[in-house]
Amino acid sequence: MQTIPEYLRSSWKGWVLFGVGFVGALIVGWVIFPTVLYSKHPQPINFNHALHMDPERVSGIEGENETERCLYCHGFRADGTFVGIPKLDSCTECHEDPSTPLGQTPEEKEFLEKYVATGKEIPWYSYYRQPDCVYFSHIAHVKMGNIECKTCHGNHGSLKVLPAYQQNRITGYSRNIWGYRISGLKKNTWDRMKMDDCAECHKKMGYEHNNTCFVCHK
Amino acid sequence: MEINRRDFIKFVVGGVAGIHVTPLPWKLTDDIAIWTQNWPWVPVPERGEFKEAKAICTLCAGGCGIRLRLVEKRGVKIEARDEFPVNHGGICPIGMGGLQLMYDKDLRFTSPMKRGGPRGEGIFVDISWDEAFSILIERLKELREKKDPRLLAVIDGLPYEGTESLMVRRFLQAYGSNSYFRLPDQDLVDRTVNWIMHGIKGPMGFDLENSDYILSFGAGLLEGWGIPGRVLSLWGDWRSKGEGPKVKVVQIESRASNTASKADRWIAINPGTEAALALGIVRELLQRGRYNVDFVNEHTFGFGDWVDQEGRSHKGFKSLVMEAYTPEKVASITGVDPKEIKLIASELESAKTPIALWGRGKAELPNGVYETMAIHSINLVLGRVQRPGGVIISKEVPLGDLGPVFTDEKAKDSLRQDALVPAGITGIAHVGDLLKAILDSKEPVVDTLFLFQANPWVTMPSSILLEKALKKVPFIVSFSPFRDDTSCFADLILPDHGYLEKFQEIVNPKGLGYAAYCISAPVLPAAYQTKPLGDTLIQLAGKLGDGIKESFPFKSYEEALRQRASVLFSGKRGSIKIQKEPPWKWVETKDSGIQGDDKKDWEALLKSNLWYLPNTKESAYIVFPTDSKKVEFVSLTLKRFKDAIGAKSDEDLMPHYKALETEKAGFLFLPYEMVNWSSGWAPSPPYLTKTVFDHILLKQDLFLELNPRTAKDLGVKEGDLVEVRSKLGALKFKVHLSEVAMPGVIYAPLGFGRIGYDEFLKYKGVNVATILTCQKDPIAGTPLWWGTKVTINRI
Amino acid sequence: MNPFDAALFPEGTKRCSLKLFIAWNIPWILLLLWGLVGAVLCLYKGLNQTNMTDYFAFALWIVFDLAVIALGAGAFFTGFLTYIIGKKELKDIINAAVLIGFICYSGAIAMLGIDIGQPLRGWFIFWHVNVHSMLAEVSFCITAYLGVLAIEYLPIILENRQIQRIKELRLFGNNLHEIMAMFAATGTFLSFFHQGSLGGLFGVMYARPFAYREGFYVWPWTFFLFVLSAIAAGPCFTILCTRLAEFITRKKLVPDKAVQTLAKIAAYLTGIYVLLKIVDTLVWAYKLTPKAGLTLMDYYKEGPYGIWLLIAEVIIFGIIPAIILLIPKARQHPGWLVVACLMNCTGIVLNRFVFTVVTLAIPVMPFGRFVSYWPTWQEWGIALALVGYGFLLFSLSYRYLPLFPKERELNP
Amino acid sequence: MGKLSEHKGPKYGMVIDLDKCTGCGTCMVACAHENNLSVRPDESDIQRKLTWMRLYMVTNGEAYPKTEVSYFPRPCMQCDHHTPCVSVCPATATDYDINTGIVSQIYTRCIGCRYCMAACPYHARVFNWWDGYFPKGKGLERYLSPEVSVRMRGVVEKCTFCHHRLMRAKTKAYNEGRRELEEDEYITACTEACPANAITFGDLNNPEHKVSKLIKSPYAFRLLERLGTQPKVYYLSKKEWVRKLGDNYLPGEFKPVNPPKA
Repeated sequence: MQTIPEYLRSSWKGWVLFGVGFVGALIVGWVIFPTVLYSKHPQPINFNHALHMDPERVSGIEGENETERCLYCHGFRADGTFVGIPKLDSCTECHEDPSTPLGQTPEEKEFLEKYVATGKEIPWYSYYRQPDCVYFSHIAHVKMGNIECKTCHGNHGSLKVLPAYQQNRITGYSRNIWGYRISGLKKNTWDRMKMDDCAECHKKMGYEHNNTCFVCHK
Repeated sequence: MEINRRDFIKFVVGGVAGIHVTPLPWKLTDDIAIWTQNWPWVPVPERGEFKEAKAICTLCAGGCGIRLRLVEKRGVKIEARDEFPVNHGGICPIGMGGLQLMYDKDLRFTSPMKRGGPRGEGIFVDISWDEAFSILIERLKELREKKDPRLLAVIDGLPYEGTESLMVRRFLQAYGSNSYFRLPDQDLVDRTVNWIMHGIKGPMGFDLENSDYILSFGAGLLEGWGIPGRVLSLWGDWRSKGEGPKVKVVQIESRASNTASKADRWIAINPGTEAALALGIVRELLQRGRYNVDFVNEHTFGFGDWVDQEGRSHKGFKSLVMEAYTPEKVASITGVDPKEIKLIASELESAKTPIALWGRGKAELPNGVYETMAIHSINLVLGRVQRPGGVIISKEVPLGDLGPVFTDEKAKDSLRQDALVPAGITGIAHVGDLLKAILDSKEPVVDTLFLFQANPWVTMPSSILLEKALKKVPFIVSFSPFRDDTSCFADLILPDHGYLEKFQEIVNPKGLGYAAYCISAPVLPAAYQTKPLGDTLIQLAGKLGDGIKESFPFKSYEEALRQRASVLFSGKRGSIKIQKEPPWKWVETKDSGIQGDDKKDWEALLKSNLWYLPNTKESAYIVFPTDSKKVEFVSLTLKRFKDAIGAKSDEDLMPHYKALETEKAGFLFLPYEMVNWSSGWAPSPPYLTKTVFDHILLKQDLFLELNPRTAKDLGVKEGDLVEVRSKLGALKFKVHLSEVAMPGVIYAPLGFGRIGYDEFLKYKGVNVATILTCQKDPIAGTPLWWGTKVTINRI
Repeated sequence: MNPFDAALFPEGTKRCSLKLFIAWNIPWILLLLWGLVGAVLCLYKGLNQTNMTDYFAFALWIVFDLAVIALGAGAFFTGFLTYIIGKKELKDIINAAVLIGFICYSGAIAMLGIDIGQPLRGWFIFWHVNVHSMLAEVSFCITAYLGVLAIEYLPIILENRQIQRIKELRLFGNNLHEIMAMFAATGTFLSFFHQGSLGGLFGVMYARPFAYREGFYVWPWTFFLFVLSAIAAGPCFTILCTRLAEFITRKKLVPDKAVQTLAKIAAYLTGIYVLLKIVDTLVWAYKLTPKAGLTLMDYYKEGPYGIWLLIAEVIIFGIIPAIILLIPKARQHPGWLVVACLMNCTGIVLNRFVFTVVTLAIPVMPFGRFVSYWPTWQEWGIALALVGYGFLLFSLSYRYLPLFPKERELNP
Repeated sequence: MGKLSEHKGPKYGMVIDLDKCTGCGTCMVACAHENNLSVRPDESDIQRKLTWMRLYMVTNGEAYPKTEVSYFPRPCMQCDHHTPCVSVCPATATDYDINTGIVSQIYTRCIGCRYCMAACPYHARVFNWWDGYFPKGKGLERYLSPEVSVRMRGVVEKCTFCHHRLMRAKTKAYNEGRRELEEDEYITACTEACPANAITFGDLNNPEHKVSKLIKSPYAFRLLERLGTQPKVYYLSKKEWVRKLGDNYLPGEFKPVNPPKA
């Protein structure tokens, strides 16, 4: 004859310990893990996107809309390739002009002394750098697809202060690729930059044929 | 409360359960996979702006036009330039791989160096430029003051008419030495023939762009002959179905080379008997009376029998040919069916613009002078000189010189004396003569030896003697940018820039059908601590002082180049602008593009990278500056030197065939060359190792190519290891059986068995050139190398 | 006196001394170590440690994989017969069959893990699966089936005398027994498919005329031939193993009835298989091959692989064992039974070898040429480690677990 | 996928004139350079030679002096129908690109099972038995192009018809506001490099393109055509013996274009 096996009517103590282990694991996985996984690097100097994007305060950076103003510095070359983070000379282009004051704040001083003076390029950390196996054509999306910068880059253009760059210690990826939620869940289109996010958008926009491998891989 | 084992297990179970509802295990799995996709030891090419730069390629004396694709300052790809007339879109595998030669550190001398190990091992230690200069200056000063300046000798492999070569010769002269040696190549033989037959001291060209019938006596058109980029692209045009007049190629060669196989017809011939066949063909043409009578009568001397000043009558070319080269006789010498001779003759008749070509393989190992004359005599009897599609004999490039050479007293004294190693009648001594002198004479003939782009270890037959000879030279200085084989014997290295890092220049690209001057400015920043050769020489002269310093008044190599170019501009001839009308159209260029402003013109020249002067109908017939003012079948120039060349009969003044004396026993051993493997001074780019078939090179073994029938007689099978022994030495090969090889003759490729460069080339196979025995050409003094007999033993 | 570890032995069984047992296992442990060294080298330095090439993309390891998976088929098939068909007598051999299966599959999967160039990405097969790929089908089924085998093997472990002491585990084990039929069914389903898709693996390579076969729906005929050959050879292999165990332990472990039932079924299956294989070969030789512009002999003109391969596979190691097994007198004779099983298994291994190596060795391009291949010591080590692993695990299980339920009554 | 199957794009193909091909190997070097191929100190072993474009030397089998040599340059055939390699890849690391007809290979997805290599009768696929050969400080990484990612060990690679050059051309076109490409705007590195212009590249779906015209020639053929792989690489040769080497034939099956007059 069979009764309920004893090991099922276990003592409360057992269950408490089980719970302790369970909760402990949750804390490790959800709280400690993400902080350990990423290393933080402050940018060499600060750059105030908000300021430069504001036509009221900065003249010279023309553009009907935000995207066009972004393109003023982050534009395309003659062969259609994307400039990415602009070189020093595109900063000095404007800032050599004395009428554009520069050098009041300590940061601006540093910029002038450390980089402009020596002509040394600023070693920026790129938040949105995809791995080498990825081919991404900005011009296809921005010019031909009329997609706004913020669709993928969010509010980057309105930041006063550049956040610290977070790098995955294992993969070397920027945290922006996986997104800041460790769960990988996203609310906005710009929360994550994994392959699935590209594919999802292609599909939504009716470009499913652009989900073949070679469209985005090299 | 105490915790027993069972409770602990519960705790662990809880933990395990819990961790699985966190991202940890899943993200880790993903990240580890991503790690394998971005392994830190796998290089990630730097991104940046793509740029393009135009230049020429001087890895050989071809001067092909190339486009360089750059990422910021980094060269990432070389392409051929379609609009560049020299190579019209063609490029060879070596030129295509050129970037590897720039960046592969172990192929380059990355800074001045001095020997750090035994000679020939190629072990060097870095030194500063100052130290390098002071070592050299000290030595040269002492040699000049205390000893005999003539003990400074130069082996010059630089293009003969180039500014660098001029500077080298000027340096030597100002220093007071006449010990100047060149590497024997076809160009030298052509210049000799051009001189003794046409009275012109200059290179010969072939207007292939206009030829409709090409009779090639072993010229490796697809093995790298002439300017590979040019010839290969021409080959494509010749094979284009439909478009343009059909061009026929007939290849005369003992081996079924690429050229032979891809030609319209291949005529197998006994090696070394090309001259006999050529004269046999001439005879056939004469017999039919289907030769260019007007040209022969008006513009040639010695065709018919002739009478000299003393009134003694002499046999002319015609009777020589008619008597000595009957089809039967020729057939017995060459092994070519008389029917073939007749066929070729009729094809030559019917062709509008036929041409006969010479220069075996890449023409790095030259033909004999008489042989070249014999083949050229086909062109002569057909009047194919200075004619569209024919042989071009005058291609003068009106560049300026470098101004007067200041020879101070010291120099004058020593230059008054004879050269320690006498040159032949051409006035140019060869590296072979030098080596012989070093090995034979008791007196020292050289104290300090300069090497300029010279790698006789692979480009000279019998180079096994090189090692012995070089070891007897007290001090060797190499100016090579590459760790070439011969430079491994050097004591001091003053490395030149890589070709794309400096001003490059080619005067009269190899065998081009019109006068041309290719030049380009640096397109890459110097990758290592090197210096352009020109500047090195200028600084060297400056530090030596005296007349030498005065002979080099230039601030830089560029200035010297501009000085020469300015004369070119002032001539107002030719064009520094690439016109729609290609240069081989035999029409005057309308607009030369020269504005008469040196600075502007210089920039324009560096933009187009080319000056050229098309041939014109006017330039078709010229008065030939020979004694007879005609093209000489019987060379009166040779007559003047007949004692020096040991000419006994009239025949010795005329094109004729003479078999090489070789040992009766043994197999004839012939090297062959490959377009995808460098057998010259420049190394083969590592990528080329991908193009080499494993029946040519496998691991460290080079393959000996022999016909199955030959193998049967020898009792060897595919893959057997054999020793090939000539009277100079022995080499080990693996055996490859192939119907490509003529029965009774064995073949092996040149350019392997390098002792220099890096792991991509070093010790791969053996250097065939080392054991090639050779005799000396009576006229040019160049080696006659195709009579090497060897024995083969299985091991 | 009893060995020192006697407390762990199954109830009332005799085992050799611990010393002897350890001595017996040393060679297997050495094989394992050899394999381990090879594995570490391959994982750390990459597959350049092997002699595989672009021409021999599949080689020794894949042959071993295919072979052991085929031979391991005894597990699911015996399970199927026992629990689904209800051949009760097979209960006496099912444990051994399961263990053999477990050994074969776990070994094969471990080896595959080293065989792929990027083991750490292995899971892409599951995450980014291409459903059209036979290899994907194989991977899914064998991993899943390994799980099943583990579950089938678990209760046997739990039956260890000491573990039985722990109430929870004992009861857990018993409950598992109750639902074994369900797992047997799952296992059968999974196995059927991956045994088949292993054949499909080659049958679908339509650009390799030597391997290509037409088929039924998405499955080429090799799919079904592989299933059939596997269930024909699997039982034979199980028989061989038990016989070997009996020979080594000098005990009778399995009642003849069980063995004979298996042998009989194997006999018919082998017969059918050989027949179909012959048909398949004829269709292949006279229909498919000419269509590719080749004659049968073109396949065998280069390298060491001659027509003898076909003869050996189909006639010597196909027809002959089938006949022996089909003759009741013969298969009841212990000697002949072993010979027949041995030949049968050899035939299957040969078949898998031919499909793997010969397929790749034969150049398809008219100007392609035959190239030869011989494994490195690393490859041999990893392959042979599988054998060592098998012997080790079998020996341990035999010593400490009631692998053979009837052992006691057969050896009073 | 329904939408996808209707998607009409170009189908890029190649025609190689074997009578023009001189066997010089420039295409192989150009390909290696363009696509960041690794080169090891010893690449003489054909079985592990890392090359996307492979040159095969063939002879007519006649005895001297009737011997004749010719060459087969062999890129990836970019098979069109039920591509042998694509269908077998378990991890979807290679797929048939409906936009171009090019068979892709994604190195970061490839797990290195080499099933695709077994399935390909052309040996067009090569495996990275080693990590790329770029020793520290040797400088070999300095000429690498950022347009093609460098492969790690343990993955399969193959010719991609220089797909990055298509992207290069498109990017340029986009900048000029165009979506359509001119015929010569996108050609492979080997096509551009071939000194004898033996290689022609273009869109087989576009009747205007040279390739579409050339493949109509009676001298055009494909490698192992009868296996049904439908390669998009065509060959041209007037030489019967060369064409005969393009496929396997039973005695009497091969039909010469101009049969020898009796």
